[in-house]
Amino acid sequence: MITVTDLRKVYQQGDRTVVALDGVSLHVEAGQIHGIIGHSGAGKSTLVRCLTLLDRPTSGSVAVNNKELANVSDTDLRTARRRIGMVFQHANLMDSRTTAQNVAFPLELIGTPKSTINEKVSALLELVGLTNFADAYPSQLSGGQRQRVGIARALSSDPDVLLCDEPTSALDPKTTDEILALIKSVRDRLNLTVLIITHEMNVVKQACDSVSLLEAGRIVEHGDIEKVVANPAGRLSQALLPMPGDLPAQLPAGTVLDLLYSGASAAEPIISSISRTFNLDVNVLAGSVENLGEHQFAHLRIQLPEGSDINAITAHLIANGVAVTLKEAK
Amino acid sequence: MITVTDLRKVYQQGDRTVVALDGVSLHVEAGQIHGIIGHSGAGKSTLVRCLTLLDRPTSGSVAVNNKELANVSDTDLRTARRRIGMVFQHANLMDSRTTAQNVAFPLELIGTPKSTINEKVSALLELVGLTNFADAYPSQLSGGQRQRVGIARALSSDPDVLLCDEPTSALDPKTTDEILALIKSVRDRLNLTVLIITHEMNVVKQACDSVSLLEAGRIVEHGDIEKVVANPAGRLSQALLPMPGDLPAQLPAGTVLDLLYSGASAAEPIISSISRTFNLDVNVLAGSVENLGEHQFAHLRIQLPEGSDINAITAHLIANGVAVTLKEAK
Amino acid sequence: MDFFNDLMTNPGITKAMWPAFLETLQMVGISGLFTVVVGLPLGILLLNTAKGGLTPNRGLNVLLSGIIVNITRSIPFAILMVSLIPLASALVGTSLGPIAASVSLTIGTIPFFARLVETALRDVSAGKIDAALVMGSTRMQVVRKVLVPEAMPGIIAATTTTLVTLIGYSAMAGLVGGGGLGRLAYNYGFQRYDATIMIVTIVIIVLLVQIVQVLGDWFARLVDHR
Amino acid sequence: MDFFNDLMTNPGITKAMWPAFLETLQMVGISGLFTVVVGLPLGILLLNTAKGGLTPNRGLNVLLSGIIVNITRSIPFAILMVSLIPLASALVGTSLGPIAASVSLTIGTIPFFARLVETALRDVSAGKIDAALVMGSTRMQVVRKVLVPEAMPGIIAATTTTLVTLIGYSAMAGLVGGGGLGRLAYNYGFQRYDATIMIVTIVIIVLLVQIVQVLGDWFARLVDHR
Amino acid sequence: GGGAATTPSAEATLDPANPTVVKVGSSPIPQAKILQYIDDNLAKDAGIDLEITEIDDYLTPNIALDDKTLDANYFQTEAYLADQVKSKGYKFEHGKGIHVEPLTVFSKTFKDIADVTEGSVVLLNNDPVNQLRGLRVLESAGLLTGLEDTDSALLLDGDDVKNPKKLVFKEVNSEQVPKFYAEDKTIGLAVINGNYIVQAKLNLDEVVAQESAIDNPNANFLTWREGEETPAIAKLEELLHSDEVRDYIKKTWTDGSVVPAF
Ligand SMILES: Nc1ncnc2c1ncn2[C@@H]1O[C@H](COP(=O)(O)OP(=O)(O)OP(=O)(O)O)[C@@H](O)[C@H]1O
Ligand SMILES: Nc1ncnc2c1ncn2[C@@H]1O[C@H](COP(=O)(O)OP(=O)(O)OP(=O)(O)O)[C@@H](O)[C@H]1O
Ligand SMILES: [Mg+2]
Ligand SMILES: [Mg+2]
Repeated sequence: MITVTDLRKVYQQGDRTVVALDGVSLHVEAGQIHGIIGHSGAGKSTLVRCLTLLDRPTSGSVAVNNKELANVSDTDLRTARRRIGMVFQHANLMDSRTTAQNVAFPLELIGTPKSTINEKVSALLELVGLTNFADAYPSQLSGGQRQRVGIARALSSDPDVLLCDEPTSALDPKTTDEILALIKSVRDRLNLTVLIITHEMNVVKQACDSVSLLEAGRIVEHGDIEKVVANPAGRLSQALLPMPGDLPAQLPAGTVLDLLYSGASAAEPIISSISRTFNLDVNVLAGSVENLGEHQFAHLRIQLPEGSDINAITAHLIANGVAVTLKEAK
Repeated sequence: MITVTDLRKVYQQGDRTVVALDGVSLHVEAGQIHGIIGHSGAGKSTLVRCLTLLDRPTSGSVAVNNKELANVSDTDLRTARRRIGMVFQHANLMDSRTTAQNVAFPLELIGTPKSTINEKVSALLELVGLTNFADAYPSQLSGGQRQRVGIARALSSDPDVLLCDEPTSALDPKTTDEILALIKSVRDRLNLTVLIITHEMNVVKQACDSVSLLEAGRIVEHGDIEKVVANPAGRLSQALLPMPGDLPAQLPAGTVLDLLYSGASAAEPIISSISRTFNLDVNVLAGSVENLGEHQFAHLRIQLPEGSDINAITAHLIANGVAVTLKEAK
Repeated sequence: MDFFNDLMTNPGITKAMWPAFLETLQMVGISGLFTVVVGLPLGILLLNTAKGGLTPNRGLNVLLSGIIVNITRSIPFAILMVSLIPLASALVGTSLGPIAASVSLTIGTIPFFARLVETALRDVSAGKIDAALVMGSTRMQVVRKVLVPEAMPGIIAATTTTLVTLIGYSAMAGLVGGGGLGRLAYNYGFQRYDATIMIVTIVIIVLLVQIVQVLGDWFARLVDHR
Repeated sequence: MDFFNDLMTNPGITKAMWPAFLETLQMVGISGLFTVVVGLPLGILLLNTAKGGLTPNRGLNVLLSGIIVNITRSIPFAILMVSLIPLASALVGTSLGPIAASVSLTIGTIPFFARLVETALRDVSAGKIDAALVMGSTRMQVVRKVLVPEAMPGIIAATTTTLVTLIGYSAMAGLVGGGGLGRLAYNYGFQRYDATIMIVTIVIIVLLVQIVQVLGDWFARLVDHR
Repeated sequence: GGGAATTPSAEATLDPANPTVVKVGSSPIPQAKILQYIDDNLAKDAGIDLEITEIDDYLTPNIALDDKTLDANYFQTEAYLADQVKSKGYKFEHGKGIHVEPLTVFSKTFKDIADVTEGSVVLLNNDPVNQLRGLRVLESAGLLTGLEDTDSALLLDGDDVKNPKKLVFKEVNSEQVPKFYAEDKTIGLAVINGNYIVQAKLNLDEVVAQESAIDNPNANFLTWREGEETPAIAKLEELLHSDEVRDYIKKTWTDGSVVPAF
């Protein structure tokens, strides 16, 4: 469980003050995977540096399992940091160390006995599926394998929170899937709280239970994936389930509606239901139907024939849990 | 118009022979934008180097407007190259030259008079919308602006063919759209033949009239976008119009079909038509509807209720120009 | 105070320092000029005759890079200098003084500078060269319009480093008949235990080095549009 | 032939070359050792006291980097060497021969080596240091377990360059009372017009430089897992 | 000041069967050759064993003596030692003069010293004492006038009174003077230390002037640290002034570049 309360970070640049984090609050339950998404300059890197205490926050607190991290004394800082395991975009492995030695690094720092280290490293390499690569150097590993080593290393200090900073931005789509699956399986096994900082919508779609949108140092939207996607006016919904393409230039006459429906209702035959209930032809102009987490979502742009009873149809749709937006009426 | 005939390129690496291009033939009409897509190692870079004559092909020919390029004498090589303007992934501008000086580069090479250069450069900068940046250095430009300079430079020698090597791979999505729009508008104005080498499906979807799939030095699939997408068994169709996500774990009982329909028929209410014709509820499990070039395409996974007359429905769909694939029957 | 009094009256300073300083500038100037004039084309050749260069030529490259540049760079300058004294005599008619010293200085720094130039040119991305070739450049045009202008910040940095090295070498030349501040420091500072001359010479040389470095850095930044 | 006959009989070669060679090795070895022992921590301090380092300390950094290292590097080795002869005498009780020369050689190369070490350490990506800090490393652990091991190929390359420089400097030391091949080349090759000794000395030094370079490169590759 | 006197007790400590080592630094020629002659022919019977270090320059022998690298050195003259003692505060004492190497002026350009033209280049030693000696030779030859003991090449440059012929002075290490003289045709006169004449194979026909050997204050002597004239050093000092050594010098340097001073 991680709780961030009113985190502020102000940088002084000459006589200019940059407010990089402007009161960020966040609560993620144990076992949850939370995505933090934001554009360049939103404050993502600053948030990471404050969460890992590489930079001290200007004010506010960071707590893991109700134990405060940010406001501990300088001497306790190093112990405090061990509550958060961190995975980096470029893995940041030590090139002079083998896979096993990299994973052993955090244990060496606190003088763990050799035999304990060996046991623990073996277990972690097994967990991330790299037992056969224990003696390989990072340069001999693929990007995905390096990221696995980074995950094993982050886990070796038994953290309560796993903080992943753009963990897949340097990977190809196939490897991205593998790494996200690994993070999810690690979360399941160890009941870790996971924070993923990213700018890729796909990562949020594939791996996160909940998501926050960071903008100019503030969280402007947040919530469970199902909830944020279901809000058609929300920025996250538009980003996660966009409408593909533009309206075709020449349309047959009729009214155009955007439908967003999710959860159980998505599996229900909405189009068929309108067609049969109102006895008319529903034309799908654009849109997509997909599964996010445990839920199915549909975002469709439909066209109704001229003369349809738009009000009745809309009422029917809303009654069936569909969010309706009128795009064009003729 | 560009015609590539049976192009082969064999590299000798020690005592190992690598056949990088194994008989590539290609014909692109004037004014067409043709995409060449392929995985790493497929031979894309080799093809570019052979088309630009940076490497001499082992055999085969390259002709622009029926004028042979590949088999000219060494002395004519430099003139031959001027028939193909090239745009690079990283623009490859000269950092020591301003925008205007970069665009002037090809003209300087052949000793064009100063006044002619100035005129031509102004016109080209206007074409790519960079008139205000004539005196800026590349380091002062954004990635998209640099790419625009690269396009202007490639056009300054009045080529017949514009060869773009991963022109947008280094750009963000918004800038990618702008650059592709620019390439399309340039093609429209100058009636250029454009070849785009890429590994991004989006580029093909957005900009190309036709596409070739390069694999292990051979073209394994090619054709107009509408044709290749309309073939549900084709690799390009699966890549360009993929089915989002997997089947949900728990499905209501019934038969699952994948439908692919395109062109005029996509604008027709297929789902409604089945619902009403056969009086049943059609459930859309996943899929998308989008516009590629001038055409609309739909790739949908639908579920029919238990006991539906699958044969009749399939026949109905095929009669309406829909390609049907049976995924799961219960 | 004694030291400051000495500063004003010591003939080694009031009379000899300025001519010695000018001699040092002369040595560094002459040999710097010739080093650049010969070393720049040599650096270009080192790059372009190498594998993957514009005009690969294994034989010439082995000769230039492996033999001439590598071996000359391995010979300590002190030894190179004394063994080149007869050459200086033959070339410029004397083996004493700044002009004669410039001969060994030039020969000693050409390979060093050429190697730095080669490194600077190597930093010009292959993509730019490809772009120039695709646009129909001749090899000479690639060198003149791409390689050299694009590597200019690096070439200027190389020149700065070479000038600083030349200042150091010119001081050494003072030990064996060369002129300049090195000669003054050795013949009057060291031989006559004149600490004032020693200190003033060192201060002037350190300042000279710093000025060359600052000017060089400034100039390199000026032409650097990367 | 005359030259080959001379090779076999010239006492400057048959008798003096081997001891001179050993003296050169001794000078380079001793000063190389002390340069690394002092220069490595100095290089680490240069990096870590700088802005953005692990323990930024503007005052100490200006002192170490701006004053000590920059100024010492600007003093030509020839001048540094002659002005350090009294120090050598005070430190090692002699001012003659290889041990005494090692004093000025060490002082002359420490700043050079420290700067190279600083550059090598600077190449260790900030990400690795962040990773180590996030995992709870002390600053000392960052230095010992990250900076130095990760920069090891660069540090070895710096050591190689320093040894090659030392060979060159040691030859110069031969001109003012230092021993080794430089003295032999100067006293016999130069002063007594003995071309055979000159050529043999140059060949030996060039070979020595090449061997040091090849071994250094090989060793750097060996520890380079990047 | 030391003398050649030896005490009976000193004699007693020197044992030919177990000779006492004396570390002596000297210039290669003639000093090292003279020392080598003693080591080869006289030392053994006297109970000493010389360890000779050849040093080419004129600074290190005194530094090395001072820091006890050496027990004695044999290369310098009274004036040079005085200058060194004054500037560096050495506490040394020395023996009697052994030999003189008269400074010799060579010229390839001029047959006679009287022919020297205005503005000629003169190559000189760069160490202060030998430079002054050289300037004195030029003074005796009538090229310079009114020299003082503080004069140097630097001060004479542009001094139209003391240097009426506007001679241009170039200064290098003593061992380099013959080298540059041989190679550089721009040099009018070169003032060369006698000990280099043989080594550098100089042509005696080119001699245009020479320092007088009679009453020459520039005799070389043995120098040791004050109060440390050990029996072995005393014995060496004695042997250096033996008849055998006088004969050896006369027979070896027949061209007069080295002459005995006793
Ligand atoms: N050390 C610093 N000093 C001054 N300003 C800073 C500093 N670090 C970050 N900032 C400023 O804080 C704001 C947030 O920056 P931050 O790097 O956290 O953004 P980001 O979301 O990580 O962006 P990106 O995706 O580009 O990495 C920016 O305006 C940035 O300029
Ligand atoms: N100069 C060369 N010498 C030997 N083999 C080469 C050479 N250039 C390319 N090849 C080989 O030719 C094949 C095609 O390579 P090419 O670089 O054209 O692929 P690509 O499609 O551009 O891949 P990528 O997307 O990774 O750039 C590969 O097997 C490659 O190893
Ligand atoms: Mg960031
Ligand atoms: Mg490629």
